[in-house]
Amino acid sequence: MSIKRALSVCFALGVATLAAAANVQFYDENLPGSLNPLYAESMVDFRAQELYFDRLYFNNPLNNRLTSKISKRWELAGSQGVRLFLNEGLKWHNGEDLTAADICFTINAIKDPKTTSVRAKEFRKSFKGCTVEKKLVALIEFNSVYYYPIARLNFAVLPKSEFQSTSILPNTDFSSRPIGSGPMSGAKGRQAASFKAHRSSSHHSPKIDKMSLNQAQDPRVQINTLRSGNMHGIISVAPPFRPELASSSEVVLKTYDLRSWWFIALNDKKKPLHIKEVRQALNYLIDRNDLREKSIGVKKGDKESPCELISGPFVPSSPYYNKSIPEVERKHNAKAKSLLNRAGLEKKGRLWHYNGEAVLLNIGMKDTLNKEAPDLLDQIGNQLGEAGFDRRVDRIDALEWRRDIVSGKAGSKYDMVIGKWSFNIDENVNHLFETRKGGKGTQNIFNYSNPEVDAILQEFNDARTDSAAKEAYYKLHAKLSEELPYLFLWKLDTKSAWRKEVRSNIITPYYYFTLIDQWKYSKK
Amino acid sequence: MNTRLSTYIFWGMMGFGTSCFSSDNSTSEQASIETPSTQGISKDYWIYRLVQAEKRQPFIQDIGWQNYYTRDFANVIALSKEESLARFHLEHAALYRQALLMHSYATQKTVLYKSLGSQNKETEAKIDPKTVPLDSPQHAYLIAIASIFLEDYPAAKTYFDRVPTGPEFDSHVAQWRKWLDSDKKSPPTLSGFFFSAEGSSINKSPSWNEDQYAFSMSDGSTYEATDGTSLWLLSRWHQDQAAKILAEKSNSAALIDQWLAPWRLPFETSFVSPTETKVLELTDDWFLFGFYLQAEDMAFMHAVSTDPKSAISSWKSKSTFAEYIDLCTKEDQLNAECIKDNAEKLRQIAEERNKELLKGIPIEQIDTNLLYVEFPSFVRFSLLRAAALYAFKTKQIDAAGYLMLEVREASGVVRDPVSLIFLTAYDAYNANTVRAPELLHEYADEFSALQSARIPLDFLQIQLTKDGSHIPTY
Amino acid sequence: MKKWWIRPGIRMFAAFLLPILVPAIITMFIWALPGDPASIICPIETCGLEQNRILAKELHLDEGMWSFFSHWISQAIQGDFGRSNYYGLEVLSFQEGKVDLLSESIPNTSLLILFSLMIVSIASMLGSLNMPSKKWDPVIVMIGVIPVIVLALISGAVVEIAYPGAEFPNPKDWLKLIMGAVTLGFADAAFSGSLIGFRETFAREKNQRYVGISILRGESLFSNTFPNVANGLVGQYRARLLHILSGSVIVEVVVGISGVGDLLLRGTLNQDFSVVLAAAFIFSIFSALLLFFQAILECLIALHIRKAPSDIHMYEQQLEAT
Amino acid sequence: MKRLLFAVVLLCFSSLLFASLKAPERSTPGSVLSPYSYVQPFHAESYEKCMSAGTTTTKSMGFGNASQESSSKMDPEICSSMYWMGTNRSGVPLVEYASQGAKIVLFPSIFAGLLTCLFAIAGGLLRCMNIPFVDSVTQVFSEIVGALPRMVVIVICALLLPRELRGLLPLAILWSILSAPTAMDEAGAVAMRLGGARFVEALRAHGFGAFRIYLYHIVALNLRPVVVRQGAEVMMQVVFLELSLSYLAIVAESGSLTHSDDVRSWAELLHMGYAAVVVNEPSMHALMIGLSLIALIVVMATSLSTMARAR
Repeated sequence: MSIKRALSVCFALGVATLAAAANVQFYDENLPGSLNPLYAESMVDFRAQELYFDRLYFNNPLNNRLTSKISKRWELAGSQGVRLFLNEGLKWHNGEDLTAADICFTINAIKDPKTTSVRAKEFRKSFKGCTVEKKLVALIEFNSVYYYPIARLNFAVLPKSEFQSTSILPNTDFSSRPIGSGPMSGAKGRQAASFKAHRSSSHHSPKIDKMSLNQAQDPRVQINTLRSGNMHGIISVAPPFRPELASSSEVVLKTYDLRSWWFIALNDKKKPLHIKEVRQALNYLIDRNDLREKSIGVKKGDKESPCELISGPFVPSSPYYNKSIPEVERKHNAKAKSLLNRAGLEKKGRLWHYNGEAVLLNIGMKDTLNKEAPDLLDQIGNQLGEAGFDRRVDRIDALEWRRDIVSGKAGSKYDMVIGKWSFNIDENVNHLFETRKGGKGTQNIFNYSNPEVDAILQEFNDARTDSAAKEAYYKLHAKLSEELPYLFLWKLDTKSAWRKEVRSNIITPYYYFTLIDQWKYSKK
Repeated sequence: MNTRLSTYIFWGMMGFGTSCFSSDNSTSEQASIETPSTQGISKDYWIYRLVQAEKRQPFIQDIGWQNYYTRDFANVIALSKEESLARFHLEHAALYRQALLMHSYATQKTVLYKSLGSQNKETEAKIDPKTVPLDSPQHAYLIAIASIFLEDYPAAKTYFDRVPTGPEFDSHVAQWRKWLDSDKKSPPTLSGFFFSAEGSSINKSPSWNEDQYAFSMSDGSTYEATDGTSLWLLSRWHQDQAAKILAEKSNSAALIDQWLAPWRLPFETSFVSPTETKVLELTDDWFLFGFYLQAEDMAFMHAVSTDPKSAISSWKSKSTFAEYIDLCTKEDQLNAECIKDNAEKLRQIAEERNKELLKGIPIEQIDTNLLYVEFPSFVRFSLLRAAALYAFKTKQIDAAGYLMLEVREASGVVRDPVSLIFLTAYDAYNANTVRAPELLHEYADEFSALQSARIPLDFLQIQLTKDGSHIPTY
Repeated sequence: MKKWWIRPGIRMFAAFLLPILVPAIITMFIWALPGDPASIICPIETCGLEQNRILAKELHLDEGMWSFFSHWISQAIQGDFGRSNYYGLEVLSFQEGKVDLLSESIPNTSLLILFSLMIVSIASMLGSLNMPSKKWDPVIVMIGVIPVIVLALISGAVVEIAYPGAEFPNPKDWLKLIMGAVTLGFADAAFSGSLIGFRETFAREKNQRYVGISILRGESLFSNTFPNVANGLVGQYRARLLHILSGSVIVEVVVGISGVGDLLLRGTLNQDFSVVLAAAFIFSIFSALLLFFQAILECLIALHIRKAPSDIHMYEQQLEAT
Repeated sequence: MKRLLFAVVLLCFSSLLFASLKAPERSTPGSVLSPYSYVQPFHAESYEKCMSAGTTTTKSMGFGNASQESSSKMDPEICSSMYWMGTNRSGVPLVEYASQGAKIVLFPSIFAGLLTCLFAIAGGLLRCMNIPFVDSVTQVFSEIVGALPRMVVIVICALLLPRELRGLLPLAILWSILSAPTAMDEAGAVAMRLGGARFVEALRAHGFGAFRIYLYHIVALNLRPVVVRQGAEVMMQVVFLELSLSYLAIVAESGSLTHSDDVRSWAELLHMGYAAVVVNEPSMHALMIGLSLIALIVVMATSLSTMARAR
């Protein structure tokens, strides 16, 4: 605490708002977990990293052209190689030059087996190697022929100077105070992540000086601080509050294209959930219409409703969505009852019993979902309660989700986990349902394993033609809606809200801040 | 006792807090945007005319319009009559043309994906129809059809040569060849193509044939495909219905041409000879909840689609759209941001004006949502749409895209399907499958043909992502 | 009769024991947790077995609780608390320009404590000067009974209204500190307690026989009473401080001051052990120092009293009273 | 005087007991579309509406967008509880918060209180027995335990405790242990003022039995005020502790530490009230209820201790 700060108190009272105006502040659902691109896990991470780092190539959201801030042109080098020619005068946030060496370092880091990132594993497949030909010329070689070679180069470039070796680990300083080449420099603090315009390089000229990412609070507080002009944006506005914002004159709602669907993962290791009939019965015992009306505020048959029920692991507009599988909209008590009886459960009093003891379900929900769908956890709990299942409900915070749920260690703790997955245009769901082994099924929550499903997923991987891929996932959809490792709930659109002072703010699908250079802040 | 005390303290604190610390949060007042100098333009917008309840009444009574308002487009055709029915038919015609445009672009991109991809994007793609590799010979037919609609006749011919002979194609190929070999001064006369108008009437759209081609691929999978021609025929059918209704009107030809002009397909330029652009005498059936504020704007958009270069200079003193687009154009570059601001400004003016017009009427007798919210926002979105189309016609792709993204945010009755399907066409043109599927899905129930129209787009998305490296995120 | 030095002696002893005991207990807790500590910090799924092992080695998590603890304490004494696994930062580092957690937090917390201490001291001064008159007691007591959480909530509200949003660095932080201090200073009978406590003590002492006598002797009241009550006062004072210290956890989190308390809570929430240990260690040091000073003072006073003419028995009683 | 205080204590206690008995086992979720969001207490209109719910009303305007506004039949009990304390944003009666909160705190706090009383008594008696060794041991214990910042210890334990053990009771016990030194000291001081061992001797001389001396003369007659006051205070503190911890959990967005996630604590009332103050949400009534519940506890505790003192 310096004297300067002490002094600032006196007049800051007056100028506080002016000071705030220079700084564009927005709410995201959480603080980013890791700012190291290789260890991005949540959407928050992706969005924040898009500001700190440059992806070598990215799709311009307007004309979809594969663009790069770093390479000025590329040419094919043989059938499996690409030669990149970088722009001059590129600088990292720390003032060092960005050269071909950094590009190759990043690729080597991705290839280094000691780099324990799941994301790196995915990229690893495609790269053979990288050689620095000149200071600003890099030759990248792939393992196979790609029709869109540069489309594989959508990874964030890392600075060689910041690492001792190519084996990059999580939880280093870098993951909270990254050095990137992106439009904004900054770090993750305890209450917020801060961003400062990075203008010292030729390839970025953001018009906004400062931004800060704050952790979303109670939706009411968010909405009101936004309307009062103390905050400038909310990344994801909960559906119940959208009408209010839509009618406000200072704020505009903007569509954020993100393909996300909600689910309840079932623990098929736990008795009696290991019986298929029981899972199917649960599927019939959830009244989805009621849920989405009470917790999201969407009535059945609303036009342009942000929430649509699903029967499989895809959003309804997806090419993979198998329309022949009907959605279960409401409760079907009779069906459920017969299924449960067939599975050998019997109802004593108001509770269902299996092998003589009452069934107890431990239900967990990702905490941040509660902002989007208030009380959803209790709603589902009560529906199961009425249906005759005793239950315990728990909120799952970001850390636990990252550490126990996604990594498949929740089996001992939970029997049902409510969550949501978000996708880019690539709606590949293999990691969710493949048997977890050898780098496969990295996000298989309850380590679901079913040879038939694995076979179908393999079929998808092997598919050479698009029609074959489509058929494979149609099959998958059908299979999963019968096997039910998940109870599929709905897809839910994401909408952002920004104050009108924030202008020409094009929201890039999925990555969000890609075109931040064009964003402006002006009262006019 | 204690509660009261603590609440006192509480309030004390609050007072303290607010009085000492709260710094006035001056909400950003929109500084006035420079308004155009030319004042000669008539501002006789439909939103002002229809503020009077008695003028609005016939429409409110009309069940067709009610359905249009609640956006049950499927019923609209069935329940409307006379001129409004003609308009709705024309809207359907326009919509299916956009769907077809999307279909053609998507087919082109997905069939030629592998060949386009390896090319350097900075330079224009060079494809040789003779040699370009195709997943299956049947693809040649699909791409041929697409090429026709995109007015690449030579390519179409070459592709037709590669189509294997077989029952499902022969008659279709023959019909198209016939037209290709003709002078193309008249629209193709086609039959079949999974389209039959039988059982349809002026109030009943023809039933759409969901399943079309299904040819088996080398790896045993079946490739379902749809024929763009069916969409063309459907669109034509709607156009003909409109023509039938308007038959006895003197200016029907001009009207239909003006209405469809912005939405025409590239290949129509071969046989459509545009009528000369003039301001038409029209009833409110043609404006209510529509694209244009007044007849001048309609004429201007017609001019834009026939001759974008001179359109502005000749119309900026008559049409509001032209006026504002001119205002926001500096050396032939449209400033999308400026359009956006002016559109908002225009909306505010309209809202004020409507309140002005209804002064003195007790508020509970006013449908405030309709007159103060929806009507004014039509002004905003009309301008945005017009500017977007203008930008597209003048090859300012990014500006067009930016404005279309604004248009997409429209909701309620303002959210018109035609321009949204136009957006999907725009995206397909850019081989972009992020937004389009969602939009197509949104209207698939209302316009069943869209369900099949999107098939090539689906394949395009699979192509783009098949060997992707993406992991689901939470 | 007990020896006068036993009590201070025991205090000293406790003072030295405390900073070792607290981390020790926490370490036991950590080992009691399900799943081995190493894979809580870096799960094998994401870190990979190899990394997990390396990490375990680095942090001495592999050779069991005792080796970990001994290693930790030896490092801690040199001011090295390891690195936070959640923030990815050094907990404390003395390098120039290197950002760490504690060097930001400790000043905030100490300022918070200091300010609130002022309030308490004012209260005790008033008390010892026998002000304000008894008729104000109900009000004072009423203020006293407000639990810290309620006041903290109000302070939080005041700050939020004054400067919504978060911007660093900004005047908000100072306002936060002040409001936080006010909260700690008044909540949970900090103010009222010390005021009334001091007043009572002095009042009781005044009525002692020896005071009357000495006043007759023409000595001043204060010089006579003070040495005897001093112990009691010191005891009370320390109790208050401790209370403030423990309250600071709540206040820092609710008002949003990035201090040690806040660090502690978030650290525990994220199972960020190095942070938890460090924060707890700091707290225990704090309170150990207090104990230590009290002991010293007691000794001084005792020695002083042995010179001064007074009733030993009386003094004994005073001791018990604390 | 004494009677009055007793009556007050009894009243407070019984009301808490009643509330916690009536408390629904699980929180009833509301609906974001609920027509009863933020019903103010004693709001007759919405009470009427609630009682007459189940009827449908149709309003039509403009382009025939006839909107059907129907609400399902409401249970009169819910309606009345709405009437008494109002509702939260999604139409859940606040009575539920109050009663469930009471249920959470009642038993643990009382238990902790009693435990502290025992500690105090022990402290007092030990002094009277005058065993130097025990004395110094207890002192070491009390010095160390007394020197721990309570909140720090509580927070750490609360969060490191495995999920299935989490709850208010263990924390309450811990808290009473932490506050034992003070209790013991005070009781000890009182015993000392009596004269400690000498006092016991004197009574012996009168030929009283040990039982009578310790339990009646010392504890019942002399230690009572201190013991009861300590007990009452700790009881109150435990309630506040629950409030604080739940509030911290809400602020830090973690699962609750003192109760399962499907019951609601009083802290949530305060948090709702916070929104009312900061972003003028119409939920001031929640704050008022929260504060008055706190007041209830305070009144109960204070009157309990004064009752014990009054002679």
